[in-house]
Amino acid sequence: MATQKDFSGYTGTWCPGCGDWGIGVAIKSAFVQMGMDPSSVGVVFDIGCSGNMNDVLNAYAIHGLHGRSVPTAVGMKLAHHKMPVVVIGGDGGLYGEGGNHFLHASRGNHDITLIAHDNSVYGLTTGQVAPDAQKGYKSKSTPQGMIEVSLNPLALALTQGASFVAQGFAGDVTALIELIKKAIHHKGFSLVNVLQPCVTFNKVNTYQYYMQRIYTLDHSYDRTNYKLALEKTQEFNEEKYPIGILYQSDRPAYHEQIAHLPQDSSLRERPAFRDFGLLIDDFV
Amino acid sequence: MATQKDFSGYTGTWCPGCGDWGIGVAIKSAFVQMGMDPSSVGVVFDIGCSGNMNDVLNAYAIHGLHGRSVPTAVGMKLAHHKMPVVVIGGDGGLYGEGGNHFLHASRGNHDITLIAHDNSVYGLTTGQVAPDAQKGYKSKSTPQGMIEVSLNPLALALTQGASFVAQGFAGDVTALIELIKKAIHHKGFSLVNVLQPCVTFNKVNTYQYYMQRIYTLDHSYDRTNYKLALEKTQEFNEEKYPIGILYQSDRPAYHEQIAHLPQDSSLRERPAFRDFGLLIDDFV
Amino acid sequence: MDLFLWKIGGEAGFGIMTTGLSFGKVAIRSGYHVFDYNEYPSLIRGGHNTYEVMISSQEVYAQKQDIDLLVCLNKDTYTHHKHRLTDKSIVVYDADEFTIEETGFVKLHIPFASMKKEHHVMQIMVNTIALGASLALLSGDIAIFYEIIEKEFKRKGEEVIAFNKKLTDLGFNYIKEHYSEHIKPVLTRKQEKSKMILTGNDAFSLAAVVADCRFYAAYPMTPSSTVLTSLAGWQDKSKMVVRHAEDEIAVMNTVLGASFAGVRSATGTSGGGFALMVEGISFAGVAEISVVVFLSQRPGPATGMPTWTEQGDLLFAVNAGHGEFPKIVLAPGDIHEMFELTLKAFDLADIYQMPVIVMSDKFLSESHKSVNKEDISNLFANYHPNRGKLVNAPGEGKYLRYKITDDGISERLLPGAPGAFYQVNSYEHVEDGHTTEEAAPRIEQVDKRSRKWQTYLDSHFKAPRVYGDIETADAVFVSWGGNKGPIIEAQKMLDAQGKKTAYIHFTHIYPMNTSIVKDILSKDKRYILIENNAHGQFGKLLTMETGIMIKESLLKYDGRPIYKEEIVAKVNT
Amino acid sequence: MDLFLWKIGGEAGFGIMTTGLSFGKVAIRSGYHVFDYNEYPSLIRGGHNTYEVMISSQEVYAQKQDIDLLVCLNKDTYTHHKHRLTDKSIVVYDADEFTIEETGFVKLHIPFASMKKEHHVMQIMVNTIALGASLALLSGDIAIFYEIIEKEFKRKGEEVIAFNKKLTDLGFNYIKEHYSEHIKPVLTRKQEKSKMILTGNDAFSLAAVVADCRFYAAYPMTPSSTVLTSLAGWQDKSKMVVRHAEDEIAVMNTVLGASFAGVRSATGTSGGGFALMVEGISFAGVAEISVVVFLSQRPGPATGMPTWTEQGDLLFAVNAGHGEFPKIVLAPGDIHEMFELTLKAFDLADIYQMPVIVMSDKFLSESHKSVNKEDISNLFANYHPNRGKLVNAPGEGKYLRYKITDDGISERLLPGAPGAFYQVNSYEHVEDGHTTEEAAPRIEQVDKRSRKWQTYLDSHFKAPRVYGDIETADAVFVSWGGNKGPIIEAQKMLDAQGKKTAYIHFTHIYPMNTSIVKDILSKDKRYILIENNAHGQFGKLLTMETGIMIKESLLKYDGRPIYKEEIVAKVNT
Ligand SMILES: Cc1ncc(C[n+]2csc(CCOP(=O)(O)OP(=O)(O)O)c2C)c(N)n1
Ligand SMILES: Cc1ncc(C[n+]2csc(CCOP(=O)(O)OP(=O)(O)O)c2C)c(N)n1
Ligand code: SF4
Ligand code: SF4
Ligand SMILES: [Mg+2]
Ligand SMILES: [Mg+2]
Repeated sequence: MATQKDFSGYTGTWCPGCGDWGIGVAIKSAFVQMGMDPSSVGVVFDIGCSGNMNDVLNAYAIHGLHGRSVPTAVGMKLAHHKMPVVVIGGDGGLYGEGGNHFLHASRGNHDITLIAHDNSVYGLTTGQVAPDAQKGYKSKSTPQGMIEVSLNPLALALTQGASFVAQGFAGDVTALIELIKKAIHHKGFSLVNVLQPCVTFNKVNTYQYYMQRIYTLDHSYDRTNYKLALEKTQEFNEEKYPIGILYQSDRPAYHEQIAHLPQDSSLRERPAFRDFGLLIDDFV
Repeated sequence: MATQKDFSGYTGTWCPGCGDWGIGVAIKSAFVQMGMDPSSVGVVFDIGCSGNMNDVLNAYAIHGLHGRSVPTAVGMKLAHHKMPVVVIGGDGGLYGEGGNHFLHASRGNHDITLIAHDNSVYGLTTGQVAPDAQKGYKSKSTPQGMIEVSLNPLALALTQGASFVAQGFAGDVTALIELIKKAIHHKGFSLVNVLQPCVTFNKVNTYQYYMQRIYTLDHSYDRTNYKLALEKTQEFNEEKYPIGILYQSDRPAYHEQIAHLPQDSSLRERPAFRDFGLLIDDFV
Repeated sequence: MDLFLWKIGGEAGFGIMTTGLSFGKVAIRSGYHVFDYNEYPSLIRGGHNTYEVMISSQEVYAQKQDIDLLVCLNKDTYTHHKHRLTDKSIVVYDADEFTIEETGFVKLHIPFASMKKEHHVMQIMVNTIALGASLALLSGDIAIFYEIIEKEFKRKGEEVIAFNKKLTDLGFNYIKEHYSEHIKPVLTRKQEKSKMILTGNDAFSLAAVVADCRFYAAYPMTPSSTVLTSLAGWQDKSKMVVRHAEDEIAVMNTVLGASFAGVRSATGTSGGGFALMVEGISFAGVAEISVVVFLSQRPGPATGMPTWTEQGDLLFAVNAGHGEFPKIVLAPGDIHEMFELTLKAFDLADIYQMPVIVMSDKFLSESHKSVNKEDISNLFANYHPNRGKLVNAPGEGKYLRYKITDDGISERLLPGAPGAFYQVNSYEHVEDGHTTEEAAPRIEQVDKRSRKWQTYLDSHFKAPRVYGDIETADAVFVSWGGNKGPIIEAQKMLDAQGKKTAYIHFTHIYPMNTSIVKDILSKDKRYILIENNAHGQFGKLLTMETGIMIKESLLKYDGRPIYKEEIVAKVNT
Repeated sequence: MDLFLWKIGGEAGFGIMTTGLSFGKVAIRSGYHVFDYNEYPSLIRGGHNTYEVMISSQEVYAQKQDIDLLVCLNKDTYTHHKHRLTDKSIVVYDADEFTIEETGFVKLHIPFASMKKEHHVMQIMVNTIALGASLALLSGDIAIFYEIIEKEFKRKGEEVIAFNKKLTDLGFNYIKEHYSEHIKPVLTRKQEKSKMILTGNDAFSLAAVVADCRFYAAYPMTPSSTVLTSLAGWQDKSKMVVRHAEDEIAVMNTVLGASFAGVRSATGTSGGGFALMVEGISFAGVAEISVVVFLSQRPGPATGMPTWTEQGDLLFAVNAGHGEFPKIVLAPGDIHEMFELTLKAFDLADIYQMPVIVMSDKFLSESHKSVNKEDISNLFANYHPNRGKLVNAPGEGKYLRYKITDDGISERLLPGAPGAFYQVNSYEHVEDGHTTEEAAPRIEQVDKRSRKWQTYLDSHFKAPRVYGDIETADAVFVSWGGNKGPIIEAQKMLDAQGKKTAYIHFTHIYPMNTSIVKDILSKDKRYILIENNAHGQFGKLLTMETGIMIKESLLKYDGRPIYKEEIVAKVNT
């Protein structure tokens, strides 16, 4: 069986104390615990500090365009759905530049797992505001404070059809490992929004800040209850952050609904179509 | 005072019976009833059958790019906020191609009014599916039925911060006029999702279909109640379509929150800044 | 040479397109070659719609100016086209609806309106009456059209079939009864090899299936949309996965993801959608991901004239994407070339691991032409994908996705292969795919990618084909894309006038072997650049690559295709 | 000529940039000219960061190869740069941290680590010690640096100021005490005209404010991001509205909406973001909306090498957008030109109602240069926006937004003007802005738009400036953009070697007056094309426009700027 070491590429280049370190460990641990190895998993990295995990994590991977990791992952999945596909990206890329893809992939319930690094800033471009920051957040690009209200990724995914919506915290790796495992295991679009302190550029949403405001959804919470989940997604208006799976349903994944896709092999593996006469007939 | 005729350009080129005729009349009537004239209103037309209202409706107008009417309108508003700005577009352009803008403009609460022609298809490109069609909808581009679930525009706008969320029906022009007037009158981002039968390409969501499933939100409905509104947005899963204002709040519009924007004139009208010494000082 | 032009026109939204295509099908089934061209507005209703079909016993590549039989379903059809009538022309119209003052051609009244009323049919069915009349006038075999009706309405049942046949008869018999003296032997049934009739888009779509393209994503945009809808419609047979995505950016990146995972993938669009894909093309360039992009042009800029034709995106396509990376641009000139070059495009994308753009335009994308069915079947049967250096398992040593090689091409390992892993990277990278910012590997990788171009020029670039003999030619045409048809037809006309011409037809647009091209353009000849755009973009490209400037040109940019007569006139000035 | 190069290096994320800039400020305040260049990785932490500052009593445009004083805050700084040391070089380092084996230059140990420990300071403050030491070695006036500290830390209070001064003293005094024999009179205070020190991005930002640009929208992208953050930071003073939007597509269309509504508007980005804007550029082209786009290049393709430099987007920019429409591309070569051309860009956008692209690259965008403050103040004071044919009220008759005119430019009415209305249209349109698909108005409007180019060439195009005398030159450089600096400096070196050169410096990149350009490139001379890219894109553009191919070239594409010594070496081969 593969070990953490098998998944480990170069050493990360994140700032000391950055939440990305914890997320990196959680992802690798989840992979190992699920019995995967670098040859058996597909990963699409967005562009950002988060995406720089590309040098750290071994896999069949694409380090693609900023904001476009979701559609890239969708393509990867459809072509070869046997391989689990994980997206690793930031809130700027996934919710800002790539917001439209996030929204529509939720609708499609594509069987991919998003590990969204929610640090409220654009880390890699040195600290401009990200769309899920709090209203009034002051950054280089919003020195007078962000005018928009926060983008609510949990509500967005939920109301648009995602079948697995969860939230984790970079400061609690153990819980995060479990969440990631469940998300990957889930068949369908799974979002793990990870609250991730950016120690360099975000002086508001610190470890301290989250520690005081997160709470874990316990066993009494019914994650199949859509309405309840919808309410949960609204709590961040009061700066409360539920940790765990807010919602899960078992509606079929996109690829499972393509009638002509061989479910037991894959688009790539099926035999070639050569019965061209069937089509030529339309043109005589 | 201006009349309907002042607003009327060429004759529309819509199919006989198309819902766009009714919407066109409603928009013009609303403009007239609000005392506007073609010189006092800004309109951004998206590209689609809906956007082809450009030839029909006189105004200071932009017939822009497919899917980009919302950011275009945002720019128009910020530059000269004295003028009401209305976006006229289809569900393909506003929710598909332009989904990201829709989402983020909701967050910003930009003071623009969207009149979204919800016909579940791409009319102008002859009938491919639009993202708000019902799951399983068969179209030229989805002959086996759309796999995604419907995009829920009302929920999307609501959860992401829009301060005015409404739904109208192209078959009830009188009610639609009132809605549009209120939407334009509202300061902030206002969405009027108009259920619009496309008689040529959509054989499912017909006048008949809607007539049987719409109902009007009456006076007892509390449109300031966010939770209630959120519930209303979910009804379309049961093919129920509330007509009226689902939600309205008075949070300030984007331009009202720009401290250095003169509220009584506009960005365009304020005097030029010439005190360059203030800035040069940073560089010595 | 026998060339007959039939043209029908009416209000948009009333099935003119279907009628035109049915007419073409009758013609090929009767043993003739056809080429057609249609015009319609960017409106669902309210505009004007026309369809013209060239019929010939030889292969025919373009329409002509003179209309031989004009079927007017409304007055506009007559007004818009009367300048194209000659003393041999026949005009069919309903004199109860409008009058034609002019004389000098044959006017045949058919009471469409009263027939419509009498038989309680919708406007769209009048087309069928008109088609029946056309067939009668041209000695067509009504049985052939019956077959087409039967095929088309099979699902709708016997009654519908019978009714359509009846309408056909109505028109057919009206001519036989009233105008038998005007009947011409244009469609007299002949025994010929079976033909197919298809558009450029049809040919691209079919070839994509044959090339074993398994994933196609697109966002509708005229004039590329029918590729999406055809491929979507064939899914249950072809098993291709076809996805109409949320926007063109999603489309492009989804296609790249699928291609990375190992399936041949493609997309199609027009200029505006292509503009949204150029970032992805740059990504494909640096990450070395195979992808075929079908770019069907329409007049720009921006929304432009959506349903008309132009070749205005050439330099944009050639220079598409930020940064420097190799790509290949191909441009078929007719249906047969569309088949060949599409198949080749998929191979090239795999062999060179780069984006390959197949350019078309509305004229080529939506005009039908007949081709020999057996030729196409053979082409298909003999085609087997060449996937280049794609491997199933890693070799010895560490697998290096971007290994430096002499030909610039590295082995590409199918993701999922056990015992290995790698990343493709949009950042500059070292051989194993990891990001680098060092000078030396940067230079190495830029050079490696550039070498792929050289390899392509040595191995797969095809010099322009010359029609006619440059040495003896009075005028030498230089062009590309769908202009091929009108030029070939103009050459025939000029030949008949005793003027020798040659045509240098470019299909492998970019990159080009400059010495070959220089050579062919440096004779002491009257070269004439012909393009369906205002800037003479291909001419500019030729200058950029060779330094040669072609002085004479025929540029057309009103949204209409070039007519062969315009070329003849140009030569004769 | 006196040219001194000071260079500091250390781990990324530890304030090297701020330190370098402070050093430069001391130099200008001491009466010297400076030019600087910095390198940093596309990482927040973990990489290597360097900053080099040229000091001269004459105006200086580029760095040089030989390092005169190298301040090593870590070992990498030494290792990466030792090949650039000469026998006159001084290396400052902490011998307690690492040893330097090599000899042949002056090695000065300063115990940074123990000072850090003793004074309980963070790594970032060591820079201040090193700066103090540098000033001492170069006879700098410590009081000048005190002033800078006071200004910088005003908000943080007296204590912080005092502490920083103390750290400065620490380094300063250590040199005075231990190495007084190595002190050189490089920064001896002189009385000179006041100077400013700024980057290309600073110059663009300032000029945008001066040009009365009132709306700027952007999405962050290195190396253009500091334009966004500077303009955002100045908002409370300048009253500009600055918006960080959700993506570059929103950015572009928002800017166009604002421009339509009547305010001067601009955006800035790098290649990847620009790729997302090209559809909008096409829209601006057909709808005739004024817009200034600042494009600061970095090595591509795709994500490429985000923090390095290249000129790889030229042909992409020139051909950006589908369809055919006029645009103007300008490329400043230094800070002064950035001011001038940015001001001009806003005027041109308004006058010609089209997109104007101002090209930069990381080297120009992020390198500081000193300029004479009075010159700049005068430039600003004398500038008044020329908004072209913008009018407040409609004239007689129906207002026609796209009225056909001789110069191609139509009156542009401010939206909201009473008694009128109009639409701008992304479709082809007739004069009043309504959509058309007819041939005649299409041709008219295409021609009208093209005429704007001709008007520009006649009225505002500026021929390339020639530095030196082509007639007497042994070598003639042809280049554009930020290469100007190294070339000018190389000319000085070559001049000293007795080699006469000339430099043809292009700023008005596209479109170009071909006869002027042809003329200047057709002498019987040794022309050398110099570009910071692999494909020689500007050379290709010149060929495309004139047919002339420049045979010799110096192309660099490793992400680093061109050094003057490389140019000298090229000439001498
Ligand atoms: C099209 C495009 N626009 C902008 C950029 C520049 N860019 C790189 S990373 C980044 C933001 C990163 O923020 P986020 O996605 O939140 O990731 P984080 O660094 O915070 O993990 C941006 C704007 C780019 N690479 N491509
Ligand atoms: C970038 C781009 N992609 C595609 C198109 C083609 N296009 C024009 S209208 C349209 C869809 C129209 O659908 P919708 O927005 O729902 O408007 P409707 O016609 O239904 O009113 C499309 C895809 C385009 N013009 N630009
Ligand atoms: S900048 Fe922030 S997000 Fe990026 S590595 Fe540093 S701490 Fe982490
Ligand atoms: S196609 Fe549909 S939406 Fe378009 S005009 Fe016709 S009925 Fe209306
Ligand atoms: Mg982030
Ligand atoms: Mg629609």
